[in-house]
Amino acid sequence: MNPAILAIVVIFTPLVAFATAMLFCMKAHRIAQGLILGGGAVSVVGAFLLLLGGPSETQSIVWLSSGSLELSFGFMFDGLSLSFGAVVALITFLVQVYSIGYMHHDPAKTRYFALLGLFGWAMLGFVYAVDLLQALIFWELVGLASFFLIGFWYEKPSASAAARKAFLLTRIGDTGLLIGILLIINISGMAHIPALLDAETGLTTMVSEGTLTLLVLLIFMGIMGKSAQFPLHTWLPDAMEGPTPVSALLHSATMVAAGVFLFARLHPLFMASETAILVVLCIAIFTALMSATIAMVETDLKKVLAYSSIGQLAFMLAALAAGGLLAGILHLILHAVFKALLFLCAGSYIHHFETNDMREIGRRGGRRMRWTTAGLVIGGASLAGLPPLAGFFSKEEVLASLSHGGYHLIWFLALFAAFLTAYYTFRMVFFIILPDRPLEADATVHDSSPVILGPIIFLTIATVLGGLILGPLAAILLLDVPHHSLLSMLPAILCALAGVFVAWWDFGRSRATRRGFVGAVPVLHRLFSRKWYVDDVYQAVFARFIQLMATVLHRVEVDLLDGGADRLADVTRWTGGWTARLQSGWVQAYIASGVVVVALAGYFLGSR
Amino acid sequence: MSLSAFLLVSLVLFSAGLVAIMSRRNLVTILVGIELMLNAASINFMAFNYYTAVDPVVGQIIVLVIIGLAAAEVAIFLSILMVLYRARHDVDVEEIREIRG
Amino acid sequence: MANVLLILPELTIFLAAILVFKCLILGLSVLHVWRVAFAGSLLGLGACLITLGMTGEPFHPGIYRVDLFSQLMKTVIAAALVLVLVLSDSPPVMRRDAWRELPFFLLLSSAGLMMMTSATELITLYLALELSAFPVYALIVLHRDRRMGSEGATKYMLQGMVASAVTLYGMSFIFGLSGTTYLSEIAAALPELGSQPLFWVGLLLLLAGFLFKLALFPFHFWAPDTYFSSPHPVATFIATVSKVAAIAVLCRMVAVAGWNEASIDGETLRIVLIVLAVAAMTLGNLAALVQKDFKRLLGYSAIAHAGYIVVALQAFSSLGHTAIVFYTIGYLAMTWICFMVACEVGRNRDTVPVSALAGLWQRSPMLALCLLIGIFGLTGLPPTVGFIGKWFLFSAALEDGQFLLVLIAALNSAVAVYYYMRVLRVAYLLEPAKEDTGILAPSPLVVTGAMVACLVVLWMGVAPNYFWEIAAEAIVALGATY
Amino acid sequence: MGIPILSLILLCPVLATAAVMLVPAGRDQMVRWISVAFSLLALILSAIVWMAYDQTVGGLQFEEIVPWVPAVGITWHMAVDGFGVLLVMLNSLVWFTGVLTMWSLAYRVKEYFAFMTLLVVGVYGVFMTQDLFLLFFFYEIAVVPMYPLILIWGSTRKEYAAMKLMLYLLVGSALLFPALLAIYHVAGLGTFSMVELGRHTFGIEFQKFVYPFVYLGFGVLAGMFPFHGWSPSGHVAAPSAVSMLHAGVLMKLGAFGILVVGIRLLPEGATYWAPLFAVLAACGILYGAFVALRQTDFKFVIGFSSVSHMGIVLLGLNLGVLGVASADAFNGAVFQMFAHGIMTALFFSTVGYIYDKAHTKTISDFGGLGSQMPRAVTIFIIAGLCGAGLPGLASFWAELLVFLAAMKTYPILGAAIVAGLVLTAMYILRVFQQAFFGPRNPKWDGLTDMVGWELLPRAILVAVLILFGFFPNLILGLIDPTTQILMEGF
Repeated sequence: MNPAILAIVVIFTPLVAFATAMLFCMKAHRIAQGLILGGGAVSVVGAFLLLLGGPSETQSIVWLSSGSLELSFGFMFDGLSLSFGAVVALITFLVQVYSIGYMHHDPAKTRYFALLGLFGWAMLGFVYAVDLLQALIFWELVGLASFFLIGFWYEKPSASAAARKAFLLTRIGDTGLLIGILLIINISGMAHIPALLDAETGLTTMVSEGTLTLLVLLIFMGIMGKSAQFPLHTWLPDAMEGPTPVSALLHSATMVAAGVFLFARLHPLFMASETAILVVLCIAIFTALMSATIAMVETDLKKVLAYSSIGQLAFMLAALAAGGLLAGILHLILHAVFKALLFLCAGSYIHHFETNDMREIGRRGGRRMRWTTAGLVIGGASLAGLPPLAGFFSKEEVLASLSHGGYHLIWFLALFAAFLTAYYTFRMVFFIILPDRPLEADATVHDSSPVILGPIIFLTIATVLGGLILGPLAAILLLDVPHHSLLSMLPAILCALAGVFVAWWDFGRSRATRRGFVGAVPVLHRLFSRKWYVDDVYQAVFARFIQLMATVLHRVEVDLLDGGADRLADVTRWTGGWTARLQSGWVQAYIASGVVVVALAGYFLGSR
Repeated sequence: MSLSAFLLVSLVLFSAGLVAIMSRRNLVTILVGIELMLNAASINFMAFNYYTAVDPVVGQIIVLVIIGLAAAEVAIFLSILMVLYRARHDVDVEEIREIRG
Repeated sequence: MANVLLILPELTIFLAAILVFKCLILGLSVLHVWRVAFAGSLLGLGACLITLGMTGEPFHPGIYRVDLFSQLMKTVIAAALVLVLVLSDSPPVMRRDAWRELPFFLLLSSAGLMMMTSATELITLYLALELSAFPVYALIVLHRDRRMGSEGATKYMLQGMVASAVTLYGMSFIFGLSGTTYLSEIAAALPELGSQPLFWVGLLLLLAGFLFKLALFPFHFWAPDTYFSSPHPVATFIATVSKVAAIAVLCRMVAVAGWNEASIDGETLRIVLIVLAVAAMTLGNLAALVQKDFKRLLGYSAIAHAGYIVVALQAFSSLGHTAIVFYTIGYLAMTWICFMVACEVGRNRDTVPVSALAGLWQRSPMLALCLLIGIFGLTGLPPTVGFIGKWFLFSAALEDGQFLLVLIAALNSAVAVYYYMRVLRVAYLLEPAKEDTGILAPSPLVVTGAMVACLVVLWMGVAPNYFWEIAAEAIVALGATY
Repeated sequence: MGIPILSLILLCPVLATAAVMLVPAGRDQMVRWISVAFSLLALILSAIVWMAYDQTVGGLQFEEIVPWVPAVGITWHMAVDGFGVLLVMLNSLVWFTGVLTMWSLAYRVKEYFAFMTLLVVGVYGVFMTQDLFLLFFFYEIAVVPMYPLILIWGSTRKEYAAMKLMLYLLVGSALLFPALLAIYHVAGLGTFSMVELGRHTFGIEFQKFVYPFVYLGFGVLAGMFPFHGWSPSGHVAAPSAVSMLHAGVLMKLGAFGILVVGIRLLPEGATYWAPLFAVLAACGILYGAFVALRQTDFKFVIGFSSVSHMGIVLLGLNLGVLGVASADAFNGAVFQMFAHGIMTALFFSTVGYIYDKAHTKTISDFGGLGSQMPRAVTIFIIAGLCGAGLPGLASFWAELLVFLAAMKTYPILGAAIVAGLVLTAMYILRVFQQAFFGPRNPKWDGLTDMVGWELLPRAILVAVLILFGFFPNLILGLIDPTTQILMEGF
């Protein structure tokens, strides 16, 4: 089958499902659910068929032409698109299945499922996009779906605020992205990605390195917004206000990965600019450390996972920036799998206990939900980078690419971040499986329904076996599989183990204080629990600045422009009143004025 | 006497009429001022008639017409003044200032 | 006989006036007198139409000229007279004993006005001027409210007399310098006269009387006062019929100078006229902003319109004159509509404050719609003649490159929107006041007249070609005289 | 072309006005049906024109030329180019949906529809005519009915708003008026035909002198900063359908006038002044967005968003003149006229619905309205997202094209404007959050959501937004040939 037709099926089936559900099935929840799931299934099958078909020629048609602008619409079928597309379709479908159970009682189910369909369409459209503008369109639509899904429970003020924040912060990043794309179009006259990337005729041959740095950094702004990198990361933890399956799908596995995906997509451009690489590395590593430190003191289960997502995305970016394309993509894919797993597990707990506080979950017998807990532990171990789970392989690749790139300081910091990751991940695990007081015997804790557990089990298996995809992935990406000696893996393994051990020391053992070692340094603890004051700075500086501008300009509008116009009108009317008073009713004055004017005019006429 | 002398006289007369109109309070006096202005015009016509006109008859006719018109004018104005007086018992121009603004 | 035919319109109206006078003496009832007068005016209109294509000089050559221009203006005057008479069958706010006299005076004055449009000799012109003015003075004083009527009449007449005396004085200089009173001979002597300062002063004084009738600054003071204090039909007459004649005379005067290839340099006079026009527009519009009386407001608006007309007049061009003739016809209809509404609304009121219009949309949707059309016209909004007329008027000035003047005029029109729209606001938005909630039912004749007038306003606004062609031909005829 | 289809379109509202006036008092339902029938007819005719317009040739088509006042060179010259076709369609759409929006009006129905259709006459005329006089004539016709419409059927400070609108717009025409006359007289061709005037080359000094008058005169109606003061208050006060026509179509008249009179006839003057006006337009974009952020009234938010969005149109026009990326700029500007027209129409139609039910437009009075009026809220959100320039909706393309040109011409300015998009998103989201999201407010439990025919006009507009959001080439294919012709003038 022509891959383009298949791609159209993959991408647009969810859209059709979405539109049908929204327009005709608002009351018929089951039908809507079936539609979306059916669409999801079709996408999965199609995406895997595409993947099996292997890379093939890019296909595109001209969609819009106006003057200098020519936008093409089409699909790329390289390893990157194919592999990530399959992952997206798969996880989307799993989450949809999971949602059947999770959203069972929600009255607005149709809207929920329809939005998942919308998301699937947008995300898949983005993944296969061949044109930067096409990518941008779907990128924005992904953001839109995210906005609606975060704010799904719009009656909750915190949810709608979180949705707004997510939209705005990603929008700020997108501004940079849009400017970057517009500049690229203006410079090169095109936005066709393969053409831009071409080594002989592409963008790198057209501009100086300085310009290129500017361009890619502008694009990186968009990536920072979407992939929640410092300083645009603050929306992601708040986005946990959305339903948990949504967090699993959008805010850890797929949507936030779109930024990383874009980076990988434009990898050659980034590689052409030393400065850009350094900037990206610095931001990524700082983000990784910062998010890890915050996760160390966070007690909200989903927020811990959210910060870990931020950190892992930073890892991916760092790897990509250091030149490790394979490492970045591998981590992207495997992280999608195990982070989705973690979130689905978290959702399973939350669905059951109706709280996000992991201490509470542990106390109320979270570990008795055996399948879920098994998934959590395996996912956590993968996140911590313990061998032989998926996360181990990918993180190992990431670290290796850093050290291969010669960024030793960064490598060291990344190692530290990996240590912290292991630490806070197992802090979370120990909170749940080793609560600080004995469980009540009669607690009626049972595990979730099969429809919830199914995806969890599937993903658990995938997490365990994830490392195996390294070879095939490298093959499809046309890259070499690197070989690492055991010695070079040792630091990472030791770091992970150290993290787990310290976590056990602080939280797991029976005499643990459960405060963590950061608790010993109040300054740091406050810094971390206030999330490094980033939100406060935003509030104090940007929000206030914009409010101030708005207020000032509002005053300008009311007092100066409107007021000025009103005053002008008043003055005119006042002059009118004064003029009318000339009409004094005294006829002799009338005649006198006439005589004076005529005399003046006569003088003027006579004396010329 | 030259033409300019006549013109000067008429100008004086005309100005006197205007001054009367603008300064007197009694409407009847003001009417007299208007008559002065008309007469100034008549003098002009006659003077020009005498000194420069091609056909001397024209000026004379004009003056006769003016006299006639002036009479009619006076008649109407006085009758209006009658009404005014009946309504207000006054013909002081500075007092009738109700219509204004 | 041909001569008689040429002066048929004036003659008809004049005879009608005499007939009405006879009826008065016979003591016929109001209705009968009015019927005779109305029939006379209709006959006059017919006579005008008959003579519309004629050209000639019925009297001594050079005194009185009948051409398309004069006959067109006479037709307009006659039509306006008919319309005014429509409102005069039981004239509101006049003294009961004066009802019968109203038609007579109106006819008499109209005859004078008609003569003005044809007169080409100074004394004839002056006679016509006075003939048209005197009856009006007499009419104002017949107001129901003696106090107001006599005050208005006194002041109006006083100013009118001074203006006519000044005109006469100016005429004496023209006569003295040129040795003639015939416009045609003056025109011939213009190159020589143009070099004498006294001629220009004389011309200015001469124009005073007609600018007074037009209510141009600084001869404008009478307009608001007189509109306000006259009985409504009389105010209508002053605002419509007598304006036409004044405009006709001014056109003829300027035509004497010959436009386009002017035989003399009239630059200074133009400057004077421009200054006066700007002053009139600005002053009229500004003062109107604060007016509370509808008729008074229309008075100020008339001052502003005098300014607009002079904007075109000072261009001394055939385009300008055509525009003036065209606009005059429309202006007459628009003004009449507004005054008609004032008459109907003010049937029981001595004055017509704007607030009396409140609730007009309920009391009579027809009148409200008429008012809308009339006010839109005066404001200069399409699709009425006010818009296109102003376009032509100002176009004439711009043809001459007077960008700034046109800008000022246009801005003035924009300011005027304020008070015109306020009138509409009262008529269309407010609920009627308690004392006059009754339905207003104008007589069928008034309705017919209103429909005709509205039709003219809209027709000229949307398809001006026919009227424009006539006006252009009339101006060609006027220009051909000299 | 045998059938004078443009005149037929113009005749629709004329006949509708006349027919409505002749309906006996009290037969309101008949008035509504007459209005909807004629507007539907006009819509169909507009669609035919769109279909029949030969896009491969471009330029003026469907020409009708009848002498009108030959003595001064006024001609009944109707013809449309690609821009005209698009905008005529816009007007038809807004008229049709506007009539449906006002279906439930009960106060002085007859007069309302008469005035409204009169307004539509003016708008059609401006978009179709190729005669400078008729352009101004129709332009004023379009402006005039606004006064009674706002005055009688308006709300919030309606008298003030109506008068302000009238004065602003007529002062604008006062600037325009001498300029148009000067163009006519200076060309000395004795014709008002814009086609012929377009062939005449005006002196450079004259162009420089007269262009600002044209630009400012039309600019006032286009909501040009800083002379936009009439527009937000006018939007707020006007009844829904009038706001729809007003913001949706009427403001486009100004931009269209700048395009066909200013830019087409006075290209050098336009080039000379373009940098200044481009900067002003950019200021307007940001200014409108900032001020919208502080508004407490639904309609004021939309009003200032219109100022902001019309800034994009004006910016596009000025950038087009500057010639660095003319095609994109002009295409973007014209596209934005259409997209913004549909979008604001949708906004006002929906807000009008909410206002009719709740009798308040103050944002903070609501909260959680999404629970009671999901459909209305969804529609509003779609319009809002279109305003925020979201892809998949029509205005994305328009803004993209203008931004592209801006980045090319003035990179810094362009970047600032693109950044301004964040502000747009901020004020839109603020409305969503304050009015639609949040806890269900029991005060509004009694409100009913849109049903059936109430949904129809809004659904049509939404469909249009989405259609052109995904298939922008439908519009660009229509207007691009005209843009190419326009650019030959530079």
